[in-house]
Amino acid sequence: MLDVSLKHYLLVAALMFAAGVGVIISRRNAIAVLCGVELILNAAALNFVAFNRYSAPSGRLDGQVFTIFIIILAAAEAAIALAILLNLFQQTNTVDVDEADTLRE
Amino acid sequence: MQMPDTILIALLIVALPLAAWTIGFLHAAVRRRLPACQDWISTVAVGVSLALSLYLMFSQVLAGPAGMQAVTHSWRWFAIGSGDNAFVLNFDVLVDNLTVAMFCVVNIVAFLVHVYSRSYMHAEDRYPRFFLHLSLFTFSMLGLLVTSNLMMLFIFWELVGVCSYFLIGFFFLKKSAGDASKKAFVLNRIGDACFMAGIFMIGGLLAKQWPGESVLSFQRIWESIAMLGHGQGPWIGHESEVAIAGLLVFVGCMTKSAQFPLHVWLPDAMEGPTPVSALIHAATMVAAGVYMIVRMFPLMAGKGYVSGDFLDSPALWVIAFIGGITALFSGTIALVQTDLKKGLAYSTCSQLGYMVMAVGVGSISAGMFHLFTHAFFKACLFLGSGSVIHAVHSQEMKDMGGLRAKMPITYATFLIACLAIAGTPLFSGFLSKEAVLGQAAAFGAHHDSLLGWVPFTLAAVTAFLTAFYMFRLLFLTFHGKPGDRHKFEHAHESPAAMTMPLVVLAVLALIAGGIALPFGLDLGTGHWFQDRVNDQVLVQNTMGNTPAFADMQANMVHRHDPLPNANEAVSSFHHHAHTVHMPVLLMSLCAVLIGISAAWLLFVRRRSHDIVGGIPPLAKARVVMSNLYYVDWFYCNRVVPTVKDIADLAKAFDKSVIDALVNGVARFGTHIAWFAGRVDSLVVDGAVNGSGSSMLALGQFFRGLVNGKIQDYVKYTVWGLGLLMIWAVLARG
Amino acid sequence: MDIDFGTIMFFALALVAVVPAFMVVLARDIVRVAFWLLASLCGVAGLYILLGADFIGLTQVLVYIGGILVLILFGIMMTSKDPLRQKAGASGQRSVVTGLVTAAIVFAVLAAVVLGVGFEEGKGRSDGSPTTTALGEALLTDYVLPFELVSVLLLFVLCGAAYMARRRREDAHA
Amino acid sequence: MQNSIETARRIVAEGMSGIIPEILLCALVCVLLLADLFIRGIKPRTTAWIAVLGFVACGAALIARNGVHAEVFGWQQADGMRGMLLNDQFAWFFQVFVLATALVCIPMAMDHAAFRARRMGEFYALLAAATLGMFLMASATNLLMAYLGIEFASMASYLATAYDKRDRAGSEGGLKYVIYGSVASGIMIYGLSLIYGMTGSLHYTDIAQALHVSAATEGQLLIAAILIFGGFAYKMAAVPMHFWCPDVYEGAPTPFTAYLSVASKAAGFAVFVRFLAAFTAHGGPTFTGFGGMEFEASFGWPVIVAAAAALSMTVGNLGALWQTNVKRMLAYSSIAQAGYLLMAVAVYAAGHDKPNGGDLAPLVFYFIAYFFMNLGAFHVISVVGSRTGAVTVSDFAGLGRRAPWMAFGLGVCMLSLLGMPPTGGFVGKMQLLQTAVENNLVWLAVLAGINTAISAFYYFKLLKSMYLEKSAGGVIQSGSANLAVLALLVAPLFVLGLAFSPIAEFSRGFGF
Repeated sequence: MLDVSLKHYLLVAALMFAAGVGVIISRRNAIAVLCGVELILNAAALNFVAFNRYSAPSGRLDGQVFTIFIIILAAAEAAIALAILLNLFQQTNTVDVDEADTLRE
Repeated sequence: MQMPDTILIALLIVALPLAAWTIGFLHAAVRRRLPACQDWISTVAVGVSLALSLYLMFSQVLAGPAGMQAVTHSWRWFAIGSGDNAFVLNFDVLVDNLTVAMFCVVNIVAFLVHVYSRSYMHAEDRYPRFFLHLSLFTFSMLGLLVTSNLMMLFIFWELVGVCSYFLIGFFFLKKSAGDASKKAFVLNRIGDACFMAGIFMIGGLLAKQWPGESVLSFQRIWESIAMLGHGQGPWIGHESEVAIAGLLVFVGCMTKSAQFPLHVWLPDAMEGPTPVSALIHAATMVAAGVYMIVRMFPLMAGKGYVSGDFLDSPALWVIAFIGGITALFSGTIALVQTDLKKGLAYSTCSQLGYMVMAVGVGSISAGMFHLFTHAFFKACLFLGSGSVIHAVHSQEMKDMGGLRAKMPITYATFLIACLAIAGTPLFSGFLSKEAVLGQAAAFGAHHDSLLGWVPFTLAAVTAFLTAFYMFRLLFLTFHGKPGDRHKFEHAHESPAAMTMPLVVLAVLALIAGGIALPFGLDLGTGHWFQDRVNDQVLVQNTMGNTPAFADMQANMVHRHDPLPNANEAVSSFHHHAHTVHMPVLLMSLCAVLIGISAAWLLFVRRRSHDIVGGIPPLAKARVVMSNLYYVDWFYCNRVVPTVKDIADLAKAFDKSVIDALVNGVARFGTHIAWFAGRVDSLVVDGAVNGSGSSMLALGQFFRGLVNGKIQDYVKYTVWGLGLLMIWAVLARG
Repeated sequence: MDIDFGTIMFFALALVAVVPAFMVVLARDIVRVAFWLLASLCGVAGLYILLGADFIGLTQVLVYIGGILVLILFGIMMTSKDPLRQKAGASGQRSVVTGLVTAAIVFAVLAAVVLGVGFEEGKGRSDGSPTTTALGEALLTDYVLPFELVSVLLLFVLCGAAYMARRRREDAHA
Repeated sequence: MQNSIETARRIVAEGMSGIIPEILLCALVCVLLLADLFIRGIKPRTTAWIAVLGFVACGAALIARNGVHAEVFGWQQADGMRGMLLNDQFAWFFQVFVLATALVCIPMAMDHAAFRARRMGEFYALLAAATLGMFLMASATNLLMAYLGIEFASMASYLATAYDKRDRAGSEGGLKYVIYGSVASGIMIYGLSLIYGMTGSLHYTDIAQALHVSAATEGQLLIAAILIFGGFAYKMAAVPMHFWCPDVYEGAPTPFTAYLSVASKAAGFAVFVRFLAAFTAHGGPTFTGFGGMEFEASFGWPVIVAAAAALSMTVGNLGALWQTNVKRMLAYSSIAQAGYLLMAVAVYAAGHDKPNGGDLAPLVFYFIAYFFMNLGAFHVISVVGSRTGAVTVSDFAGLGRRAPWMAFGLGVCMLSLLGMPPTGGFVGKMQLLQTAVENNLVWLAVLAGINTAISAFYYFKLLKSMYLEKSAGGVIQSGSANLAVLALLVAPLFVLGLAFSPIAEFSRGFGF
């Protein structure tokens, strides 16, 4: 019988983290890149909840609290990113971050 | 501790030029321009400084058989940390014979250069600023002489370098001047970095012995050397580190004193105003490197210093060879220069090679002696060349010629200086050069191996070359027909403000050798100069009459008057020093005579402008010189082309390897190809280029990673973290 | 074979979380990217609930799916003329292979760590009781400082984002 | 329930007095935002003065907190308080440092050309918010607090970078910054979650105790540590998390670039060093070694940090060689400076059991020097850029004639960054090298020496341009206020370079 244990959740999180990295590297659209970032944040959040369930001192909810903050900060981050992106879009008419590469030398 | 008057006077000597600089700087800060009379302020300051130096010289050094009683004083500057881990730096001051003598030399030359510049630079823009720089330079140089702490010495050393940077680039609107100053600065950084590394090694080793003390003072270093000689102290088990530290310190000397292969900045530094060339790049600053290794001599000598059996010290061998190679190498390049100042610059390199070699073969007296005499005659030569350039508005010798009649005073002083540098008897250069050659010969005889004779051989060949190329410069400039009729017509003798310093320097070039005559100034009391400036006196001066020195002295063999208990190696050396004396004397005489005559034949009789210019077989000349025909032919067609080729090759090596490294590595591919056919040093060359260009290529690579695309940034970041993980896991197992 | 409900749920939700995550790499256009992300986040929400974190699971649905994802869709609509049929360059991939290979390596390293460490299990919070009250208490006692500070953060972020996204008045006049 | 509310009330009542400076910063953020919203036509100058007042008030409260050592806002455990923040001397130094940087940036922002004719309240609010975030970073002793502090500072920085909406470079820099920053924090919290899993706690004290008996092998801990280090390195702009740095520095408004390069870096070091200290407390984790024997090994932080230091200084200096844009060049230079500073951290991590190790004084001293030299450089660039639009090195040609004092100040800062006597940069670098050598990191010290030589090329490029190249431009009127700020920034460099004993002594007071 296969018991679901901590390791299974951690592997799911690791897969999501890897997928997030893959998305960021391979996508052109800035919004899609942001989606990759969300995947990475979710992977970490899932880790926290899983650890809280399996290996933290039983009385405390530190991991879950941390996850709440991750979600809040992810929302804030997405708002900032989209606001800046909209502003850039008004100037350049593109959301292809590959084309937003004037800052280099 | 009560401060002795001598210290006070010495500090005043150092502080006066600083005061002149400060006045100018504050004036500029408040009024947004320098004072119009900055030239007077600076000149008076250095004049008073000179007077005080001479006072010290006459009242202390010249009195008494062994010169003055050295005085030391030290102030706590700062301490980082506390207790045994503290890093402490004292401001250590030492005034002894050598300091006062150097004070006099620096102040004499500096004062004369100030006077000369008031006329020479008068029409230039930023005239007051020039004097501001001169004052700062004089202060730094004097400060360097008065410290007896390696760290303080390094600080002044850097200050001197910065002043040099300002002054070489004084005509900074000229691109070449800007480039030259940058080159000098960058190249000197190499030496400084090594010097600093050496200081750290020394400090690190000493800090274990004297925790929480100012360990970089000379006194501690000598004590450690003395202890090392007795098989104790902080350096036991670290002999190789001490040797490496010594060599690192010596690399500092190599850049400042323009030793091969780090000399290339000096000829380019001639872009600076001519008085600067005289003061900094001939007489004083470049000598700072020599002064430094003279002070550091026990460190270079290493373990055998106390027993006197130090001639096998690896550091000394390196120093002797580097010095000898520099002397010959630069001497050959000087043969083919067409620019008057560059010719003099290479001759400076060559003479500095002599001084360094003298230290390497174990005689700091000879090295310092040559430094003193050289300061006067080389300053005279440079100021003379400035006078000529002032008259014809050109540095190229092809525009000169026949100026003898137009500029009699300049000619006469230039001639005296040439005779001195060539080593003609009765002139100061003869005595000092003979001292160096004699020591080199004794070194050879002592080791009695092929390798041991190399420094002497190099020096002897250079002695001949020196006479030859110096007189070539003289003849091409002042004799023969005018190269440029128009310029010749307008040439005239310089004003008195410029000729008077020349005369003073010429007189000094004539008589300065007197201080080392056996009978000296105080008749009949032995070698006057050697008694006052030698390594034992210097060490004694620094350590004072401390128990440590008493112990050291008890075990120290008096090398200059071998005592019966001297060990075999030491007596052998002294034996040789006496036996080689006379042959060396004769040999150097011959070298001078042959050199001057050859120059005369070629440039005056054959009216050649180039050293290969004598090839066209003029009928008249052939008749006159028939007796010398084959020699002449051989000389002109075989020796001279060969020498010229060597010189060209050396110069090309110079230009392509070291210049290009400094100026940028872009043009290097072609040079490598050019080199491949000619020089065996391709491997070395390639390595040098490789490191330079690969640095830029790496920079290009890292820059290329930041390509503006955020996805790639993330990709490289993840890879970077991965590599860091691999490395960390591997490194920790 | 004796497979309990929890195990089945886990594997089902894990598939829902992971497969769409990789579909985000592979999806053709930006709208599909957003919807695959939605699916993945739903899967994670399910996993939270399975882990006994009911409040977090609901927050995930409300904030992430109700908030962030809507934000993202608005972003897509405001910046794309025809989001479903863009030219390949603007919404397509750069190099899927590099992305997937890097992802594989990242996964390998992380898996090696999480499988290698003998995490102590069994002492966590496994009673399955509702967490809302406990979380509320934690946020108002132990974590009251971050809780208050994050409100300041949201304040200036929202002001800043509004300032940033607002059409420029000077442009409107011009 | 009633009990919980009582507890909450008590915790807040007890904790408030410990965070007065932070509360003042919160108030400042709100006041500035409200001022912009509700006072029509408020002048940029007015909001700037409000910001100055707020920062000064915060500074006063901070000075009053000097010498305090207290954990605030947390829970009580058997062996002591587990606070969210720990107010101690270490935090105090970095908080004063960050606050001072913010204060210096206000006159720079007032002078900035692109900021003159717009509402600036929000910008100063973002500055205050970033400062607040960095305050939290300096004193956080809880992983959640450290994460929140970093995000706080980052989010304010993203918005401030893109603050000039008409500037495309700013928007692009801001977008890259926010994406890169999110990835970095994602990587970091993933690492944090692993540590949380290994130790079961978010508080540094508990983590330190649990790690001591952790079942994880050193390699696994290393990987978690490197993930976390990634997040900190992003704030420090150290390799391999430096990629954002050149683009953001170039795109951001120059006054804010100055703030980022000094305050943000310092806060990154603060949060990292505190975490490191907790991680290596108790002599590091115990590992089960060969044959099941328990032994205590000092954890591999020195290895990680030394590698990052070596890479940072090399990549930074080599990258800077090619730059023509001055801000970009200084971005690379600041990466290199992060490398030098990390060298001090590596020594600290390596030297817990060594005589001169475990000493933070060189780091603190170098930061003091770095404050003056980097802010001085950016101040000149901002003033000159606002008046002439200069961005590249060649735009600074002839500055020695056009604005002699500005050029002099920039020159001194360049020499100090290079590490030349008699400036503070020299003394700072000497101390870094000395401690590195004393703690057997000779190779790192040698590399730092080589790097210093390399860096001479690009620092001198700017000097050469200013003093040895001609330009047609006329005299630049810098304004007396700007000259005064410049004097305040440059003069201390000489003090630090010559009479540094008292400051070196002062810098010893900020360890743990």
